[in-house]
Amino acid sequence: MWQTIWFIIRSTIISSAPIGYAALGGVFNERSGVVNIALEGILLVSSFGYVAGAFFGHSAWWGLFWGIMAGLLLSLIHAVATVTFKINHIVSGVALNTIAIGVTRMLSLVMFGQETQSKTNSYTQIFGMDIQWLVALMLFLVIAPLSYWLLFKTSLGLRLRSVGENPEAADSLGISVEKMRYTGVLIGGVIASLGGIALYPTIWQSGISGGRGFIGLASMILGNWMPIRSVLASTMFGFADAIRLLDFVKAYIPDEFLTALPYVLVLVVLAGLIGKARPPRADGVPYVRGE
Amino acid sequence: MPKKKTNNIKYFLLSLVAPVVGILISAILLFFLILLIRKGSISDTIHAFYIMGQTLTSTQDLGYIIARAEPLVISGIAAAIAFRAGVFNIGTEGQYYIGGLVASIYAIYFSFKSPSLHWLNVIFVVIFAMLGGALWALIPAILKVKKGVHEVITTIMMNQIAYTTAKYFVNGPLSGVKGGESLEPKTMNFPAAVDFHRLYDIFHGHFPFPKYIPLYESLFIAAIIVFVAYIIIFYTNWGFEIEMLGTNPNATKYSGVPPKVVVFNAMLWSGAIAGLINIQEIFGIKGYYTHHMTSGLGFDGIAVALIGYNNPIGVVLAAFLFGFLRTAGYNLQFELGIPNSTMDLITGFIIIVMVIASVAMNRYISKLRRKEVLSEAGDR
Amino acid sequence: MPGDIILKMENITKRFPGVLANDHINFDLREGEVHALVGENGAGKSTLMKILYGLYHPDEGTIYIKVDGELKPVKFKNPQDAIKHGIGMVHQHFMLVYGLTTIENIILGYEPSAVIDFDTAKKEIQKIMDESGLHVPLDVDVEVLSVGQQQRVEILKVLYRKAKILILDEPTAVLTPQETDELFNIINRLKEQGHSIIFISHKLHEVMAIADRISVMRKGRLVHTMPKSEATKEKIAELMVGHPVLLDVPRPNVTPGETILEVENLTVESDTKGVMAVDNVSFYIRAGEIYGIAGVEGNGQAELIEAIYGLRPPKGGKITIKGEDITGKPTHVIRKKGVSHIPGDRHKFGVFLPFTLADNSILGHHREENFAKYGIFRKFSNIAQWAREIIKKFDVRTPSEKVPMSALSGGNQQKFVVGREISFEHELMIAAHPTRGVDIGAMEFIYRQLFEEKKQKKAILLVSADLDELLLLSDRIGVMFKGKIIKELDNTSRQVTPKEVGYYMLGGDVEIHEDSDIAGGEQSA
Amino acid sequence: MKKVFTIITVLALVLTLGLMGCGQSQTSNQNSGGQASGEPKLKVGVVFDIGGRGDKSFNDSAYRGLVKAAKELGGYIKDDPDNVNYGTNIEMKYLEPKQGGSDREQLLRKLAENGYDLVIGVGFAFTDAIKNVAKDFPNVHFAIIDSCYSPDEHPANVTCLLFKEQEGSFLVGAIAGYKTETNKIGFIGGMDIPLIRKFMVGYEAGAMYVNPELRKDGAIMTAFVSDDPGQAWNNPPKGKEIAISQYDQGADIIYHAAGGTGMGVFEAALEKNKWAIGVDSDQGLILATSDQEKDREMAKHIITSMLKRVDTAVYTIIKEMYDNGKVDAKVMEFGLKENGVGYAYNDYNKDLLDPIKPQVDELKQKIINGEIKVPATDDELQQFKASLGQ
Repeated sequence: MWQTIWFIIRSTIISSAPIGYAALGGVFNERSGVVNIALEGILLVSSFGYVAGAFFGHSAWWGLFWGIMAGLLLSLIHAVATVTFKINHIVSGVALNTIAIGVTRMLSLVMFGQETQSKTNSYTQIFGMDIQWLVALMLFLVIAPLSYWLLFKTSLGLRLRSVGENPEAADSLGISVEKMRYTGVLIGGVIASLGGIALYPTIWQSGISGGRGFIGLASMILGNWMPIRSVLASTMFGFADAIRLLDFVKAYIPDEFLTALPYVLVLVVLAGLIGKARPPRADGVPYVRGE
Repeated sequence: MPKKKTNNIKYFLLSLVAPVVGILISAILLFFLILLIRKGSISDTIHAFYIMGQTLTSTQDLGYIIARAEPLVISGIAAAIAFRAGVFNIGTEGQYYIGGLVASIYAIYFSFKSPSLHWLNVIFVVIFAMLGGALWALIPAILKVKKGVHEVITTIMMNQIAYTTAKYFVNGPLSGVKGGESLEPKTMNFPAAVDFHRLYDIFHGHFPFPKYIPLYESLFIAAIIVFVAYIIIFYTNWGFEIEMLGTNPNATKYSGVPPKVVVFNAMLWSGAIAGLINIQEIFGIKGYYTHHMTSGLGFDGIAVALIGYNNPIGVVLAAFLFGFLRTAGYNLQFELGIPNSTMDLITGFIIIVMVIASVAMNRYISKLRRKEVLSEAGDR
Repeated sequence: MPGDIILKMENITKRFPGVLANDHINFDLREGEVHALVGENGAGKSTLMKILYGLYHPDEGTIYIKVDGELKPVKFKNPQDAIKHGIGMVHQHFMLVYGLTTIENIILGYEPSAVIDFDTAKKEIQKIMDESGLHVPLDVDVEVLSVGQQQRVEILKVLYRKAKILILDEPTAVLTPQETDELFNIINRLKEQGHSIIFISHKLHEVMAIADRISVMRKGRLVHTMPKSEATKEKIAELMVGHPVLLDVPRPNVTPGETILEVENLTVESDTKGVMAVDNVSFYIRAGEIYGIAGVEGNGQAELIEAIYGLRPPKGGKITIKGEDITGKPTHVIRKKGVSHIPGDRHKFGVFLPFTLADNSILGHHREENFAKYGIFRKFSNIAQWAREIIKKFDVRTPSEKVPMSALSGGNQQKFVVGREISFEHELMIAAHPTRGVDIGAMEFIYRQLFEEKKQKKAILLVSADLDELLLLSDRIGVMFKGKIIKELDNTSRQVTPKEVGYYMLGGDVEIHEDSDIAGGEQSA
Repeated sequence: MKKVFTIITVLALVLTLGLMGCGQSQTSNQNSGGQASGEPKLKVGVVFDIGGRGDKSFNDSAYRGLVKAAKELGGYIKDDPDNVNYGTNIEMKYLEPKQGGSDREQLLRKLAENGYDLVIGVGFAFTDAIKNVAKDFPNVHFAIIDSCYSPDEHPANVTCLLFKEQEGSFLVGAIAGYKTETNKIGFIGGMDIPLIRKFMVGYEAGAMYVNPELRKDGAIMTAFVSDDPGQAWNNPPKGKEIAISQYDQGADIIYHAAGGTGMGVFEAALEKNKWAIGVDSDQGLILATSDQEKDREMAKHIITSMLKRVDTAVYTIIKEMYDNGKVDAKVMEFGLKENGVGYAYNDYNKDLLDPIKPQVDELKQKIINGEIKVPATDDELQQFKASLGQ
């Protein structure tokens, strides 16, 4: 019995970490007014970045560096496309997800000589701790509270939120909407990149992100665009993922039900049937000064 | 008068700048990517471009380009109809999963078994696929109109639920995996009277492409959709009202056109057409349904619609561009071992570059136009 | 007592495409004074203030600010620069971030430190609140505050930034009389504390009540600056309106026919819940009659039109057209009953800029058999023909009906809209500010067209901020004040004077009773 | 704007160059072409499944079949990163499908169109695709691994290559039965499908046969990774989780039949210092000889692997085609007898296995002789269990 409980806890933490990071990344993006469905792609490239970086750099630190750089670069493209050039956020996100699949597989072939998966990376420890666990636990113990603190207790966070809610007002107070949105997208990108690292630092495989970026988006909505609540919502998904393997769950609940549940919940919340979800008002709306 | 004509040609040419720029920049990127993959061999890289060029001249490849463009055409039109109304239906992805599923249920349980009634089956497949797609668009449509929930969020969720729903039906009630055989999950096979016929067979050999090119009756359906969409968008008041709403919701309201009704209709029709996106694969190539069919066609359609300026003709052209990229991608993979993923990368890149370029060009064109009309009218 | 000049704007010029928004404007502000800036919509007040606040950059001219007791030229690249120089602006449309708390809104962009010490900030704000008398709850989402409270937050924002110069852009437009009173008390208190205030308004009685000096703007120019002692409402009104070239358009003599539009006890809610924008209004218009609605903008005219036109469901009352009840009916039904509408803001409501003139020529009637077979398939030749007729008949300057609307100049766009609405079969024409933003030529043309309408025995509801226009055109004039038609004037033989209308526009008798403590000191005609 | 562009360009350059540099330092530089001139006598095309090259399991096993054919028959593999080239008799080429694998059929077509004489689909996911393509190219020979058709639907130009996975699994099950100290063992399958159940049932049967303790309920823990093909075979994180859970519940040996997901099982074994059993390839050997330290560490925890000689099957069919110029529409089954399945015995695990090797080989002989009939389905397993008694 206690093994089952221990398994559920453990598995929930590991399963929810990538989702939670993606959700947090989404929070920073959308709080600044940029919709980012490229979170899925960020998970994928950062996971690749970690494995490749650690593999060739012979150190988990290099993995960490390249993992974050990869996610950051993808976010930067998103920021340039949506904030500077003001193209549709969804289109940019869709394109970036495609690019993420393409670029990782291509680089895998070039670097590892095989397209669908990397070679095994031996460097998965930092300070003698397993990096996957370290990063996963960091989410709950450090990153989530830190994100809350950053968003709600610092001037940067205040400004970030203001451009997501009412860029015109922020602009009227001398806050650069573009700069803040870049900040939001890039911070979000770094955070989501950690999710890619928490995914599986030993091997990268094509398709390893497995839709977790989208589940992250769902968590973010269920968490009402609040950092800690979004992370908690992601643990719900992680929990569902953990228990679906248990025999007694399998016996009584169709797997499809568990898979669909989070999304249905999001719809229910959005419809205002339970609680209330309110996206930032200027979410996804390009800001053009004038009028 | 003649001056005006040259102007129209000029504007048309200007509107081509964005695609051309996009393709050129992407070609440059592709050059370097291939160089990277082929470890710096310039001759290989040039050969790669030669192969891509050949793709356009081989009959067989042309057939593939058409076949691969077909679902994207439908997907692009579905997306374009919503976009024209200012509704961002990114749920076409889920809508075609459900459209295909509903049509499959018809095919398995309710279809006519007599081969002579095949044409009726085709019609019903189309109807049920459209119903399924519309059904899946209904929830986001209602949530948007009644509760003001943004369709992007709801349709993303509906996409995920669609996949799960399809999976449930494939693994459960419709499962066609027979004991002892180790097959991927799929439904029961459709009756032969439902399976779409090959164009090659229909034309009894008077057909330019080899028999094995996967071109089916569904090509007609795609053609009809393009035609009807073109008529609706440019020749009917439905299209006009959709365009009104997409351009200026306030003025639409002032013109006595209720925006909510238009949004609702646009969403449902977009979903209905989206239901048809993958009937080629389901009823032509496969002859059974599986949730593990080609995915991402909905998202590709969004890009196709945007690159094609939401215009049915533009959508067809953009879909052909994608079809070409894919076909060329297989040729590169086959001939040079350049992975198909390179083409994914290029496709995504083209989307971003083209959309950026077209946003910039549109701004420039309308500025230019205003200047010209003002000077021509001698007004100010 | 007002002191030295602390702000000077010299020769400020700002051009927008096709418009000279500010034409060599000279403006100054003294320490501890309230300097009112008045003028009609589009006179250039907002542009001038946006330049002062760093949101726009002037094409010509210099701004001087007193720094260390000396006037120095400054250049504001952005609002931050302006804020640094002690300028604060309270925008007409509040620049509040909903979803943030009051305190967050106040400190936004001017946070005390990177990590916000909310307690210290709160203490500081509390101090400002006590000094200025602006009290608001600090820890709630600003969204839940009342309009008056939100405005206080706006002022607090400015004070928190230690602004010496406050720009209040039409601050009373959204306030109830009580709130206005309180605002004026606060302004006086701020003045005493040495703040200088630029007060933008077009409500003359308010200007007279609060200002020390008054500057009047008209058509991009600052036409006159005077101390309050030299000012009267009439004088200001005259300066505001100016003396336009008198358009001598002969008014046709038409005997009114049957009643076309009848509005009974109409009550309409404004965007703010619970506030009635239109309050128990009744009037009627007969065939061949022009009924003018006069009033300072924001007194319910817009909501009245929206209710009649079916865009805003009324709270109470009844609207009939030729005896047929249309209350709460949707717009397309109402249009079908014979209502045409020239909207006040054509870009927003009247046209689709990217559409061709042809497409713009049939809006709202596009389903008619003449324009569409079975109401569905569009008949392009008929539509083009129709558009060409409008273009020809209403003298719209354009190479053809195939160009996009955006390519036309404002005057031609308006002529096209007017022509379109007139050309449709209708009984009632609602014309809202039909000549706003057009040149004299187009103006005269539009007047003639409206008279032509009258001859055709149409009923016309004319809403305009332009008094001359109203007096020239209307047979009867209803003056709206705070949602009510407080006076109806007979103008069949053009006997009404601007003075008379102006008196009621400013509230007339009503105002003297209600706002006695503010306006009591002053005597109106 | 300009600034942003510059920054992006520089970043992109730095990244690509950086990664490129890293990449080149590791992978050996080869010249690109490498193919000798002259028309090959036979052209063989292979389409891998989504796991792709480098899965250290199923697809890699098929790849070794190609290498063997190249070596023995004198051929080369076109566009191969490892540049396998032993002559020009046979040209071989493999393609990998896209992520998600939806383009399997298109790749098969590509090969068939371009004059490949024999086209092999590696994995049951090709069942329908091969059927469709075979119809269109009657002159091309096809082979499918792990799947077949009912006799009335069997296309005339398709050969099915099937394995008796239950037999090999029986042997590794027996090894687990002998080796377990906790009397609890585990099994992790990729997907709950009949094919994977053959692995599971054979394993259980073997374990129960040699170790009565394992006949108790709950002594053998079984789990499947996912019922979504996209998540089942490429999911090492999940594999690791499940394995850890089974180890925590007392299992000391886990057998996986989950393709790439198995890497997670090995990692769990390493982390928990328990045992694992590989599948398809000799995974212990592959990992033990890897250039990666972690692979070698993991290898120390792999007792053995159930060998599914996809390589043998691939080689056999290529050879037949090479020798006869055609293959028949038949079903080839590879069991212990044909040396198509087995268990891995190598330099690295021989110390472990030597004590029990005689018994295991005896079992093997019994199966080949038909003395033991290994169950392949759940029902058969129940009967088998009943025949053993408690």
